[in-house]
Amino acid sequence: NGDGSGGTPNADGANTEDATDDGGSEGEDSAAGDDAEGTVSGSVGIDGSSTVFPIMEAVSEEFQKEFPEVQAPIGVSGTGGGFEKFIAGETDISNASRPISEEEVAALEEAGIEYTEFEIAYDGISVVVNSENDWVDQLTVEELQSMWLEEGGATTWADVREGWPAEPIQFYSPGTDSGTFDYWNEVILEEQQIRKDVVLSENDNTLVQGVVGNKNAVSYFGYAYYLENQDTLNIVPIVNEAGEAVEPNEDTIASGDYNPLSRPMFIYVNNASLAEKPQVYEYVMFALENAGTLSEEVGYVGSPQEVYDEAISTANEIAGQ
Amino acid sequence: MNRTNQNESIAEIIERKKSKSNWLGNFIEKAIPVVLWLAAVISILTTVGIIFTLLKETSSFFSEVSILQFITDLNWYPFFEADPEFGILPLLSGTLLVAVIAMFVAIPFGLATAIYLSEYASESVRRSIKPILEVLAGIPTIVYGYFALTFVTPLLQTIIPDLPFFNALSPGIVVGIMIIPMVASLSEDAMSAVPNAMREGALALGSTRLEVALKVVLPAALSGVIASFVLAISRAIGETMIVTIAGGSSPTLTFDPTDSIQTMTAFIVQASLGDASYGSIIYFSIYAVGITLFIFTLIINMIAQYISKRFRESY
Amino acid sequence: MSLINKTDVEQRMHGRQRKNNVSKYLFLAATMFGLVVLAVLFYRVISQGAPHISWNFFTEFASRNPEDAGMKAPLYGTFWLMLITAPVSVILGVSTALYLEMYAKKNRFTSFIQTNISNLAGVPSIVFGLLGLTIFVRLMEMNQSIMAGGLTLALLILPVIIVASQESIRAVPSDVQEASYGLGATKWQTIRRVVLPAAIPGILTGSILALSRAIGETAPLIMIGAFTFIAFVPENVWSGFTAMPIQIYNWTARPQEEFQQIAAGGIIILLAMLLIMNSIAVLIRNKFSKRY
Amino acid sequence: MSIDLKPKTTNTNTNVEQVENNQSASKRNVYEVENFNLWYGSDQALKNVDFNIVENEVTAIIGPSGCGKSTFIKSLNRMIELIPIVRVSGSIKYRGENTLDKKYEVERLRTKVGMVFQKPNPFPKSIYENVAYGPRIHGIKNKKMLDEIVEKSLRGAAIWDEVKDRLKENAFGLSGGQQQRICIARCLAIEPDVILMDEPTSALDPISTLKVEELVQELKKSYSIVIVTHNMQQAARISDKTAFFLNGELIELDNTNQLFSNPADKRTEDYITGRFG
Amino acid sequence: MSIDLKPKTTNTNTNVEQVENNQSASKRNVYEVENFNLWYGSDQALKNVDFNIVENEVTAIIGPSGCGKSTFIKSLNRMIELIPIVRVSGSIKYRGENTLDKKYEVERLRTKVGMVFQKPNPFPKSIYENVAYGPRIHGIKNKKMLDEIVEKSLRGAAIWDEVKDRLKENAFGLSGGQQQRICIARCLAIEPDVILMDEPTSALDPISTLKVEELVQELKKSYSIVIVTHNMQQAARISDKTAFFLNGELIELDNTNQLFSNPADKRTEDYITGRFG
Ligand SMILES: Nc1ncnc2c1ncn2[C@@H]1O[C@H](COP(=O)(O)OP(=O)(O)OP(=O)(O)O)[C@@H](O)[C@H]1O
Ligand SMILES: Nc1ncnc2c1ncn2[C@@H]1O[C@H](COP(=O)(O)OP(=O)(O)OP(=O)(O)O)[C@@H](O)[C@H]1O
Ligand SMILES: [Mg+2]
Ligand SMILES: [Mg+2]
Ligand SMILES: O=P([O-])([O-])[O-]
Repeated sequence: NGDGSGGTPNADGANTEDATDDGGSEGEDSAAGDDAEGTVSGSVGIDGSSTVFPIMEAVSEEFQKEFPEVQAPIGVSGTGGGFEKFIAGETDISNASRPISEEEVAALEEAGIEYTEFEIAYDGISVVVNSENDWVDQLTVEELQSMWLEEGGATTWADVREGWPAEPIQFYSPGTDSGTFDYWNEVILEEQQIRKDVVLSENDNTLVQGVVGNKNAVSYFGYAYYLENQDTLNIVPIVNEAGEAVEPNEDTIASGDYNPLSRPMFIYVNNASLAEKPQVYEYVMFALENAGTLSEEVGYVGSPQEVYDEAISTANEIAGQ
Repeated sequence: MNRTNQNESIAEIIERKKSKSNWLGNFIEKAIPVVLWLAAVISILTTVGIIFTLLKETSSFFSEVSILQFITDLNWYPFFEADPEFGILPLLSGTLLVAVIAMFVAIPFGLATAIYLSEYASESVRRSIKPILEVLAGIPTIVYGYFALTFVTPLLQTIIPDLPFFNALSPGIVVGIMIIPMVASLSEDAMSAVPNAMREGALALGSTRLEVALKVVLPAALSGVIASFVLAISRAIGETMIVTIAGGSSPTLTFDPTDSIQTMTAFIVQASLGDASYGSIIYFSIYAVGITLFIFTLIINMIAQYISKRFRESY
Repeated sequence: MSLINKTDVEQRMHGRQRKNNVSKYLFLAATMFGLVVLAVLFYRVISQGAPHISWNFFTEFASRNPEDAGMKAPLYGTFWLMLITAPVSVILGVSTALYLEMYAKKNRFTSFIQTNISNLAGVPSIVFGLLGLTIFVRLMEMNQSIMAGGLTLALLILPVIIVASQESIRAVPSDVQEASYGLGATKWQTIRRVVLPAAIPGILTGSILALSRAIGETAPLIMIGAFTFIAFVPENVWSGFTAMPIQIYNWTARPQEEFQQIAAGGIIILLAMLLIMNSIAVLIRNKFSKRY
Repeated sequence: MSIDLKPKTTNTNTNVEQVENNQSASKRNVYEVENFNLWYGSDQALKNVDFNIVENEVTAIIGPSGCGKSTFIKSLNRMIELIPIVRVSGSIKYRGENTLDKKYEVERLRTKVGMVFQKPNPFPKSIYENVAYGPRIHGIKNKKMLDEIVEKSLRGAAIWDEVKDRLKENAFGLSGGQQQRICIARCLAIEPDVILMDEPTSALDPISTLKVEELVQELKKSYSIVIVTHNMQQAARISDKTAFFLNGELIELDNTNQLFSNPADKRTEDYITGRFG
Repeated sequence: MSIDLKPKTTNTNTNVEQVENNQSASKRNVYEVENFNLWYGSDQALKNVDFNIVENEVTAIIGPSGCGKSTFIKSLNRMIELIPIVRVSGSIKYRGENTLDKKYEVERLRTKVGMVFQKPNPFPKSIYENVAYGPRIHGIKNKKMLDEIVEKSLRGAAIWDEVKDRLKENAFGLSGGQQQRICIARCLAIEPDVILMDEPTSALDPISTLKVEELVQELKKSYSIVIVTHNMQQAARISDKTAFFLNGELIELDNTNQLFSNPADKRTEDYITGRFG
């Protein structure tokens, strides 16, 4: 069902307009397939991460063109809040910008809820500086640590690398409970104390404005926000495990070259819903088929096609199809 | 001309009707107060509900974090799994800082507006300005939030070049603007309640309007005016979206208005939109902060009521 | 012997008058400050958002494409919310006010209710959000329904409506009430035929202002987890919903610049609703204010 | 309709006993107040009042400010109960029944005993609705009958001609004197037996005062009237009996001529000659 | 301090002209009102009033309710301006200057012409602060001098003995009569030339009324007094001249004895014999 209509892996998908066209045609294809199964109705409960929200919004928007009888509203309670509802059995699908935590797994077990994790896209956390900042050419993880950790020691650019100006750095960071911060906390900070003089904001747009307005500012946020503001920001290539300085873009994020700052995003699906509610099944299928293109439309990067293919067969297995 | 076919006086008709419909009337008379009483009890249930809600989850929080740490620790870092710190003081200082800045805006402007409206303005001016000010108080706070972030902060940055993008000053000022109408209209009410006889008494002694306003009316209305300040503070403390959007979210123990801060309300929004897993300590901390906020505003409201009660007895 | 030096008094007269004149303009300027801020705020929002308001903006659901994005779902959501909030809060509010003003004896319990109401009026809206989340969404299992959101907002504005209703009930002169009793009317007859008709303009004004506040409330709805994307209109009060402030908040967080402008468009609509409601309140007030 | 005032008023009360009384020479008492005491909290405002009110007479009550005139008249229809701190003792018999009795229904009493207040207090409704209010609350819904009652009452209050063309207008638009007569009409509409008036002219201009005084003279043919007044000339002009209160005590109650020309009590004399008050 | 009332009051006004006048047999006019008209919107409340007020006399103004007494007395210190719809024509000369002139400063006028109102209206401050208010706004800060002024004024208002031990207490705690005398003291504290009183005793009990009446007699030695009253006996008891207003017109202004015993105008006679009002 629908396997054949999956788009080609977006290795060349730098152009978002192409992706849109693909998405459109895919939608039509799958619609034809679904009509054969008769009309599906009911509602799909979706809640969770604000980071994943734009992708799922796009999925729901397109899905409802195909299945006007199905209601698929999306709540934004954050990854944790979403799991909370998932555990309570209130939702069928939980969006997450991080893998499920041990406590949440335990709680699901206790509630007797079986679930499956599907990876739906990637995000490349982009490190940016002011456009007038012409000295930062690349940064290593160690340098990032020296900058961002309370214990790191660097307060001016000169402290980071010799020859850079002795100007105090201004730090902007996403709020401490966002998925983005969580990931940063894990891979860069390694769970140590972040600098106490960073400015934190929930709203990534305000971080963008902060960096635009300050020559010595540095920040990091989702790739989409960089993409929208490329003209006014300078992106910083990050030295990966292989020792190469890599800039985030569709290719490097999807291929995993942009590490360690590319991170996967997930949906968690209630197995029982998947098996028993046809509308959930259709929704998940639709999401997995279209996530690749739609996520790129909204500024993220699709996972490799194999991942989606595998996910689709897993889902079919669970649903008993 | 005959009234009706029967030759009955109105008094007799009334007498007749009364005895007929009495049981229904009696029932209504008895039932209505009970129904209304039940409605009044809802307001108490609401309070009970709030306290129940807050206490239930807060108790889980305090089983993991000691109350002592909560009120004395100088740091609020709930999100560091390695070493979380739960000291409410930074959130308190952020909250108070915003409230104080707001009052520095709202008191002078609000009071001056009240004096102008009650002592100088003509009836028609008063009638047209008051509803416009009410609009100011009714604008959704999320609108104010972006106003603070995209207008007031850049404006302030031209005056204070070093001002960080997120700071307590800008949301403080905007919260202040938002509560100007509250101060103005409650103070104006208190001042208008001062009998005209007192103004006349003072004017007849050769006072100017200013002297009447400052030396007679204001002192006479003082408790009402102060009560309006206190209520406005309570509103400033409970304000959520403006500080969430424009205050930054760095819980720092500071009294520097140019610092980025986080208020109690902003933390609640942040944490509940965010990543906290259900049953985690962060989740419970939302309620611990909520109850602190509740107690805080409760005390302030009590003070305001005490003040305005004294005021009511004065004439 | 005169204790007062008349020439001194004469000389000071001018200084005092000048002070008075200067202060008058200072007070006026302070009054204008609020109005100027209001004007700036409106100007900014309108210049940013007006180009995005078209008919489609009202008839389309939200979309990932800024050009296609509309307010249909939040408009319906807000409307349905008010369908719950308005009757619940007004009926409860007026009933409570009637009880307190017309029936309650002056005892501990009454003053306890009164204190309680004043306190509720000062409880931050976000705490009401926590209440709604715990009681309506979870305990009563209403989920993120219109019912849960509407009830939360109703409780939030209930104290405001009670206080406004109490004031306008109190403003009904006691002599017309006495006249009614004097004709042998019972208490309820007096309330229904004399007190309520006379108090209704005040009650309406207070209620409309309170409802216009409820329309703009964001925090409590965020707390109860109102949906952010919805592509259908509610069928009944148990449907999920999104509301205008939520949608606006969501748009402003988007990376694309266009969404910021669409958010401004949404704000214009919200402000327009607010202004309409305020004007209605003012009209009612002015129409009936000269009654006594 | 072509009903004129005279034939109507004589027909107004068809209570058999009243008709009898109107004809009989010695009139009956409508009220018998015995040993009546009243306290506001711990302040005694009325002390041992004994007071009979005779049918189809105008009884005036005079006395200095604060002596308890209003308190007394409001006790007669138990309006005084609206003040929660009031306590009473003694008895007030209306037509033989003790109104202070728990079982005595206050609405019944007030239907029989109308009241007109110091400040005209029309309802904020149309003139028509003001007058129709009483009949309506007592269950009369028939439109035609209401029309008739309204007209008759307005005629009875000598204001029909002034307002007949604007019955739908708000009563607040009328002058004070007209408002007061509307209030009287409102009171007549339920055909009371007694009418209590608490300084009904003190808020009125001289001409309106005159009209109301004339009206009182007219009304006494069909109703028993108790009127409180500050104005001794007024009491002398319109009443049959006059009572003088001082500090909560009934000092003297006598025929008006007698009381003004030849007061029995020194204090009454001091008061009516303007030595105080 | 041991200043007693008598020597003080005779010295109060050191204006040379006044002292002269006190001694001269023919007294001067303080006020000359000529052809004065006043409208509330389009309703004319005062018509062509010509009225002279003579120094160190008590001039009483009587007339039925609504005849314009309050309106007139408030025109004398321009308090009437507080009502926005008021328009005036004609002239009111105080000590020779037309107070209706645009350039005439109203604060100056009111400093010279004190006013006492119908309802006592002390400020919600201590007794001391009430009396010290006037001197304070006029710039007197010296504590000792204020003490003296307060004492002198309270003595002048015949209330010193009653309140001297509780000057710091709130004036609201006093009885109505005491409050009214505090208001008079407050007015005396700025040493006015004329004192206007609008029914100063109508809210007071008989005993307080008596005290205020005695005080007026005392004050007229040093001040010119204009007093509005409803109570003709009062006018007769305390005034030198009496003016009778009716419907906004000044009907008659004459020596009090003359006016009451032998009124020149029929309407005056009707009024004082109680034929209306
Ligand atoms: N609601 C009340 N509570 C307490 N005391 C009251 C109340 N009403 C009246 N009194 C007191 O009872 C006494 C009698 O008052 P009442 O109003 O009957 O006097 P009155 O003769 O009607 O005076 P007036 O001529 O001023 O209307 C007064 O001393 C008054 O202070
Ligand atoms: N503020 C006002 N606006 C309009 N008309 C007014 C106003 N004040 C008084 N009047 C009218 O002016 C006329 C004179 O009123 P004024 O108060 O001077 O009478 P008065 O003789 O003092 O009566 P009273 O003895 O009742 O105090 C009255 O007809 C009154 O209705
Ligand atoms: Mg009375
Ligand atoms: Mg007057
Ligand atoms: O909403 P989050 O992706 O930050 O959990």
